[in-house]
Amino acid sequence: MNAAVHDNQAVSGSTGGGHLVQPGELDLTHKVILYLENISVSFDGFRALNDLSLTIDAGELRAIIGPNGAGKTTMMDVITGKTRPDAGKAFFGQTIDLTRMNEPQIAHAGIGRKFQKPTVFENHTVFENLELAMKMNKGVFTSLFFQLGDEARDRVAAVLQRIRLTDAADRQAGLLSHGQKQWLEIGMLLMQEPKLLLLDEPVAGMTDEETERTAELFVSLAGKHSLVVVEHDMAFVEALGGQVTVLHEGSVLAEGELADVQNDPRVIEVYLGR
Amino acid sequence: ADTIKVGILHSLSGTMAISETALKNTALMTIEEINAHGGVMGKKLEPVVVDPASNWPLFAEKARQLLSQDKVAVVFGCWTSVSRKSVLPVFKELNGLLFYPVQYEGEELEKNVFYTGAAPNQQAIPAVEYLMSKDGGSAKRFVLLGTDYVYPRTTNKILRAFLHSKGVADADIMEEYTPFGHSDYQTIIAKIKKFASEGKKTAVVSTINGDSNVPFYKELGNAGLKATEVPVVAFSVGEEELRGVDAKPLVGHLAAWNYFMSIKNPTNAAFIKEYKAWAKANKVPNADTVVTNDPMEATYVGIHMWKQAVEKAGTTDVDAVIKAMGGQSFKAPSGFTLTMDKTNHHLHKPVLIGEIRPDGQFSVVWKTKEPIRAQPWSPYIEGNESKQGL
Amino acid sequence: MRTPLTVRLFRSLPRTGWIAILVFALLAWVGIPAAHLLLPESSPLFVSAYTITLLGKILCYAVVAVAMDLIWGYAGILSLGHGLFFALGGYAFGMYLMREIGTDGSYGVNLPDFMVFLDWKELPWFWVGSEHFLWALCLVVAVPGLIAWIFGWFAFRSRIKGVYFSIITQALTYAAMLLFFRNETGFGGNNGFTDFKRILGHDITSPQMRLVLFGLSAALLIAVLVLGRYLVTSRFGRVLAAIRDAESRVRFIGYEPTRYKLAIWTLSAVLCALAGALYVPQVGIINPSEMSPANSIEIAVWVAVGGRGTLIGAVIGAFIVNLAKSYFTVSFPDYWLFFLGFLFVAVTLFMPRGVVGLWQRFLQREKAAPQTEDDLATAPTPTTDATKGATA
Amino acid sequence: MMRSLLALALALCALCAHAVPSDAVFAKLAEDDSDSRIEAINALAADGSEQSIKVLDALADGTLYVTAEGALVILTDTEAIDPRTGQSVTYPESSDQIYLNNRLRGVLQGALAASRVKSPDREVRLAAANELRENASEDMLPLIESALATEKDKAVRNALRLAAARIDIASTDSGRRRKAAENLGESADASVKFMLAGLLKKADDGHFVEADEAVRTAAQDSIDRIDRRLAMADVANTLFSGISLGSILLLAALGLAITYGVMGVINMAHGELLMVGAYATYVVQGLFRAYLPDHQDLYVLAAVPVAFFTAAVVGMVMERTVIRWLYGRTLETLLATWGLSLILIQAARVIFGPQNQEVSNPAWMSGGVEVFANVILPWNRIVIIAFAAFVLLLVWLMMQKTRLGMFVRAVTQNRAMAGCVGVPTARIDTLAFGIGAGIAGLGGCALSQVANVGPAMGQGYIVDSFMVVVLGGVGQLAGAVTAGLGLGLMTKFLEGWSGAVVAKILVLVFIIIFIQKRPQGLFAVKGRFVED
Amino acid sequence: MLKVDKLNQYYGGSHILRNLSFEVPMGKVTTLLGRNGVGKTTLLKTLMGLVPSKTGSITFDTGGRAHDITRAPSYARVKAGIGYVPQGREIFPRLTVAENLEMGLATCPASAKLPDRIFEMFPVLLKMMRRRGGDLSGGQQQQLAIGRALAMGPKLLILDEPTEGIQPSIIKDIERAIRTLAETGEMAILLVEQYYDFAESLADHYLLMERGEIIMRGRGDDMRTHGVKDALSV
Ligand SMILES: Nc1ncnc2c1ncn2[C@@H]1O[C@H](COP(=O)(O)OP(=O)(O)OP(=O)(O)O)[C@@H](O)[C@H]1O
Ligand SMILES: Nc1ncnc2c1ncn2[C@@H]1O[C@H](COP(=O)(O)OP(=O)(O)OP(=O)(O)O)[C@@H](O)[C@H]1O
Ligand SMILES: NC(N)=O
Ligand SMILES: [Mg+2]
Ligand SMILES: [Mg+2]
Repeated sequence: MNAAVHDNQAVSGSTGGGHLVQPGELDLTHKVILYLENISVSFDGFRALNDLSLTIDAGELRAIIGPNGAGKTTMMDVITGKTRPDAGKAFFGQTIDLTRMNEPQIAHAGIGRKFQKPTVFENHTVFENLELAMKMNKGVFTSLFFQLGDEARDRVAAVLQRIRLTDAADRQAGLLSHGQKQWLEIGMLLMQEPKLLLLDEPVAGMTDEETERTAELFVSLAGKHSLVVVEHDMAFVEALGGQVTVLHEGSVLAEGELADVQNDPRVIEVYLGR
Repeated sequence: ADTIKVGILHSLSGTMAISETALKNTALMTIEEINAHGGVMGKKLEPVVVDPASNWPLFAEKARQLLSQDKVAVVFGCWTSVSRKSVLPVFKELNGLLFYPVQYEGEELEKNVFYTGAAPNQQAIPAVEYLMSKDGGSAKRFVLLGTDYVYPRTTNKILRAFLHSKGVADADIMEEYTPFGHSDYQTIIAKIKKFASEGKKTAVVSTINGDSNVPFYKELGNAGLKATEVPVVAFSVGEEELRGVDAKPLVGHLAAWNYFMSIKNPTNAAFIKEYKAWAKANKVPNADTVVTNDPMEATYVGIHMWKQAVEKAGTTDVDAVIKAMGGQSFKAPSGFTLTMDKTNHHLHKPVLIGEIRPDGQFSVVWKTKEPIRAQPWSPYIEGNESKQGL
Repeated sequence: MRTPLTVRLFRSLPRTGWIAILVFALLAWVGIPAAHLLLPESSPLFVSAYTITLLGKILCYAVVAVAMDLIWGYAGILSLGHGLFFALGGYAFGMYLMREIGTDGSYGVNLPDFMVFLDWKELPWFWVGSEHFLWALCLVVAVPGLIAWIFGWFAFRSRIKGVYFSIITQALTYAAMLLFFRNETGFGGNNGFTDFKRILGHDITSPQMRLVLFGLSAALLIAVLVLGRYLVTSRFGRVLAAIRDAESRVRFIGYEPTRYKLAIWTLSAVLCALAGALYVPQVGIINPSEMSPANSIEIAVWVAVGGRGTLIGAVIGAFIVNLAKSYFTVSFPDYWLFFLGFLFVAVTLFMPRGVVGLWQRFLQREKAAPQTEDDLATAPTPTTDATKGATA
Repeated sequence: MMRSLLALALALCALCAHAVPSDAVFAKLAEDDSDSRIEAINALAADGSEQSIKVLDALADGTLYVTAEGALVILTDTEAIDPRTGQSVTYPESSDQIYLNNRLRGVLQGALAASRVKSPDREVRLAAANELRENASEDMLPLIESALATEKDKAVRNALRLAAARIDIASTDSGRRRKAAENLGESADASVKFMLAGLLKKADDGHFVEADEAVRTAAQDSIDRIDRRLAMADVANTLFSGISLGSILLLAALGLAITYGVMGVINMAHGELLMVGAYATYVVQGLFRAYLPDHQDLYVLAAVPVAFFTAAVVGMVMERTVIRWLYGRTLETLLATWGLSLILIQAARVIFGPQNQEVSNPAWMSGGVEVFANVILPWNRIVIIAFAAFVLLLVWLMMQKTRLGMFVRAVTQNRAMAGCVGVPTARIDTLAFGIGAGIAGLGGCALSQVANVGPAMGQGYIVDSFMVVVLGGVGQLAGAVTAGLGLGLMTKFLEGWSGAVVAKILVLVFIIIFIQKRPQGLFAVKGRFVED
Repeated sequence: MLKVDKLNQYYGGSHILRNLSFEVPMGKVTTLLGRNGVGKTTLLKTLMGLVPSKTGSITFDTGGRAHDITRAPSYARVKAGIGYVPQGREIFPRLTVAENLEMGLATCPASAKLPDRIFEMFPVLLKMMRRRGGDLSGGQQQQLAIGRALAMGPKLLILDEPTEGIQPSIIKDIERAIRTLAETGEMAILLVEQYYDFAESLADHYLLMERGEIIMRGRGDDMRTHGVKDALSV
């Protein structure tokens, strides 16, 4: 918590000096990839996020847990530009002010997201879903003249392998089962090669074995990428092994190793239950 | 062939079907009548009915089809000026023959067309003259109210020039247009009321066409603008249009035409009787209440004159018939013998002004003694000076 | 290793497609002219001027239908105002045609007739240059293109979607119609433009000119089909389809839907305008009723009848509906609306994906192929949200 | 006394040569010439006898005829009466009605008004006084003053005072003129204002037309008062017509607010459902005329439920046969309902013919009520505004206060799941569509009272209806209400300023711009589910 | 009690459910397990009449009267007493929470009240009665979906992965609640679940699916010994 406050000051310093905050190169000089500072969001008077402050280090794998309605998804909405905060700052690296950018710009800057309810392009094939997500220039002209090269094909194939949908590559995504869609969405995220991955309940509807594999996958991605994972599956959170943040009523209730958090009476009270 | 094909080009669907369907019926009736009397030069007429659906480009397409596919000898059709303008090039290109039965704005004279409706000087101008007369209420101020298209615009332009020539100042003329199908006349009526209260005796000249007339007259009736205070004279409201309105509140308002159903003479009685019988026999909806009106009479006259011209020419060849048309005359249901002008393809027509009666008919309050010659090129429009001989 | 664009353009159509186009081109550019000019009128194969203008007109409609399919079928944008762009193209070219009349009008002055009797003494500024063919062509493309672009830019930027978009396009064309109806606007009011005489000095009613216009319409249709096919098979087309199905999701993977929509929207408008420009000299009149909301709705109807999202379906739909209309209005002038109405109802009920869908289903039956999705409960999208309205 | 005063007043009339109607007067009346007839009318009025007034009444009612022989006769359906004697005579073989033209009608009305200004019936007196207020001639002044002396009713007195003032303003007595100028300030008539303004003008010689300063001040004062009243009337009129137009837009749109707004069916045949309602009204009117001619004025009341059920049945049949198969395929419904609309239009054309049909306002919906000077609110519009409120209440109750409403909303939002909580979706759909169609039918019934009833009438409302529903925000009843009234008022205020065509264009442009600001309509549903 | 006999189901040409036969007895929890895409949801949809069954029969027997519901429309099945919690929540997004719950009473007379049980289980719903269903968080929606199915007091409760997205403490509540519901003996429960521990602890009977077939079945207590967990993770 203290570290967060310290870093936040650094951010205010850089913006206070009239720093140009345009989408640009990600600046990781302070080894912090995401700063959220005093974010508040309310809907018709209901405070979904309440002065939320949070920082994620570059390469970190962070689990976020918290009761239903704590504001986890809303937080992701704020980071990805879907929801504008009523107050507070959200920075990507040192310089990129997320509150001033729209969704495509944020995606372009390097933040990818998997939604709580799997959302894929239902009328496209699995292959096309992955291809569309692929990291590249996403302007109109590029798309007009784009040709799928062998390299790109290989990349898609590799991801298909990883999400175990190689056989379903030519099926319409809308025809997949719930769990398969979850995988496909993770696959799309991988194709995007974002620097920061936001994963909202990625293992919901997966079998225990798949949950384990997913955890392995995320752990392997950490370091090169930064990940923020929201989950209610404690076994999974444990397998991730990273720091855990507990949200409650729109702000941070506790933070630390899973074991500590799990023993925090407040967390047990509002979240884990007896 | 042992029949002569005759094209009928009237909208049977779309906004103009309201007015044009009756013209199709009249044409069919007239053709039946002619056939019953032995046809034309011993041949029966064979009507070819098409529906251009109130769609102006479709008029052109259908005209081309009638002329080039069906090879009709003549076409009776069109109501709005724009539909006529749309088919004109086709008739010129294929040298066809069109009989146009509706009152219009003039400013046109085509070799391939015969105009059996009124030109402005056969309807609009006499009507305004009447309004200015003592019996018409000695109107001094005028509201020119119309649907926003060429016929009302041009007519009003002519009327304005005419009023100027009678010493009416621009300040005493108010010109207003509403879109086709306009259905809310509250504002306009309020404006008219205001304009009328600002001074001298006011009259309204309405060139509202089509559907809008019903809401206009309903509003007029309810807003308490009485005919004795502000009379309205209309050029596109006839018996057919009044079938859609409760005429009681409109009593005293006027219309100018060249024919009214209420005219009493044997020719007209026969005409009405024939049409009613035809409507019944052909199961026209509401056959018991059908009415006749001016464009129907014009259609009837046109077909008969064409028949006479063909018989005179001895052929249906277009050029020969055109030549034979000049000077044809026919005893029309209006009670007058109408003559086709030798040069300008327009009929000499009487002008009648009628007041609306509670039963939706008109009682004639004024009429010309004689049919008068059409001036398709109005002398009140600049640049037409050279065309007055036509 | 990049394949040249021409090759890719070529590859975007399957072989049967190219064969069909070839047959069509031969018919349009050789067969019909020959049948019109060389055969005697009595021959059963003779093609009359009437038929040529009718087909030429429908070819133009087909182009409009394809343009509509591009935005509606592939990008999910239902425009109820495409008649506007068609009409604007027509008006732009019509201005040129009016000027070509020269002093042959009723008043023998170098001003269009309607200006003379409305007392206009000189051409309004926006008519300047309209006597030049090339400038007219520029206007044909630029005016509708620009209007579409500006309108689209505002609308897409504000994230107006679905039926909201449809309705404002309808408002747009309706407003334009009223504007053009006004005589003060300077485009001939309700009558519009008619009584054309010449194009580039050549008689507009000559058989040769008629065939040239017909041939150009056919060429435009072919070009639009090939281009459309390329677009929808490209990545651009896939992104559009993704936007259609889940616009907000597309944003999160880094695409800017606004630009994509704007591009296809503007293109579609320009294609309509070109069709309009070819339509006017063939039917001989352009007036504001082309901008009436009902006309624009009908364009959507053609596409739906043929089958949405297939391009060729749009062409087929335009032909079926318009030929049916031409036939019924003559053969059953009193009842043709019944036939047309029943046709539309029947198509939706029995051919859920239009005529092309029926054909596809037929092919699939042959192969006993598996997937049919017309069963509501198994359709991939689980919920139907009223707000998605027109683009659902 | 009264009789003699009246006779005296009218005797002053220059045209009145005879005090007793002679045969010559009747002969003049029979002549086909306006001037002679006017002479005769004036003579009869001057005579003022009961019999003379009867003749004038007959003339006004159109029951006065000229026989082939040129004799006058008053004809009823069964009886022929000699106007000179009031005795029955033999019913003539043939006769021509004496038609009035507007000039004759004006004279006749003035004459009759003078004879009625002392009628015991207050309504008759008021009408006569109002008539005099506009048409009184100088010679009627004594009559008006005598009437004023005995008149108790305030409204009648006011009208008479104005009538007198209009004459007095030309009096030679400056006191009378001043009093008249003051009294005229009560008027709301612009023509009075012009009359007064005449007093303030300077003649060519630089002198005021009105020499007396006090009269001029009074005139100026009165002009100001009239102006204020006129301005107020102007605003009131515009406001009313805006609300009236809004209520009509709303009525036209409410059915669509259900079928489209709530159920999501892009119902292009909505206009035709309005048409069905309007034709139903027409048919009911016809039945009343044929079978209940004594209760004709009540036909509208009977038409309301008939219009509702007819349209509802048509709607339900549409739903069962066509729309039912298209749920979830919104766009196909566009095509199919477009087809249905063509079929319905043609059906109307075949059954009723292509012309418009006459639907008349019942007597209690005809004419208007003068709420204050120069503001006449037509009854039919007032009734329609009230009716719109009534229908709105109906729809609101149905959607918000019944389970049916909730079920309909649930079915549209998630048809499969609605079935899985036990909603008989098919039945709900039919019912809801039927109700929506029925509401459209009510709209049609109302429209028949102000607009055309014809096969294509629906086409004129479909675009506006969609605009109202969409501008308000699909599925938002309150939005539709606001949008309807807003568009109505806006149109009317703009129309007064720019004319109908430009106003309509401006309104459309406004809609386009407005949607930019509110891409989901006026009453947009906010929430996270909207985007998905 | 529900009895399914030789049920077959296809999506287009692909055979999704193959000859399934099983029973869901009253007063017992039957859990259905299987990996992603084996056809669990399809089976439940078939039971609810969302996809018409091609061959086979489904009978539903509520204390005496046996209905053959193989061809019955969804709402008739609900009326017969089946409650359904679908996968993916399927909340009515624009209805308020209160209205969503009332929808659960669609087959009951208009005067019927919501059972208090719902709010005891999911207190958050009580707080959010006026909020629109679509605005709730994922887990809240899931709770709402369960509450909605319970509202009418079904004879058979079908749950498709009901714990998805729900916080651990509430999962525990749900577990307890299901237990009690079954134990009163008035309800049969068919539970599809990926969360093995949850499934195991609740199961009186289990069914294991693989590619559209039931490959293993038995008593809940035997799941461990039968190696169900391993079978799920091949
Ligand atoms: N548009 C909205 N209107 C009203 N309330 C909202 C809206 N969006 C979110 N909320 C409320 O905000 C709170 C936070 O929701 P959020 O989805 O962020 O929770 P969460 O932590 O992701 O929960 P879960 O674990 O259930 O997914 C919830 O109580 C939700 O009901
Ligand atoms: N509408 C459809 N058309 C064709 N195939 C479908 C359709 N819906 C689902 N499928 C396929 O049917 C199979 C079974 O799907 P189902 O949803 O029943 O799986 P599931 O067992 O519930 O999986 P999960 O645990 O992931 O929810 C899957 O392979 C899926 O891809
Ligand atoms: N010529 C007419 N009435 O348009
Ligand atoms: Mg969440
Ligand atoms: Mg499933």
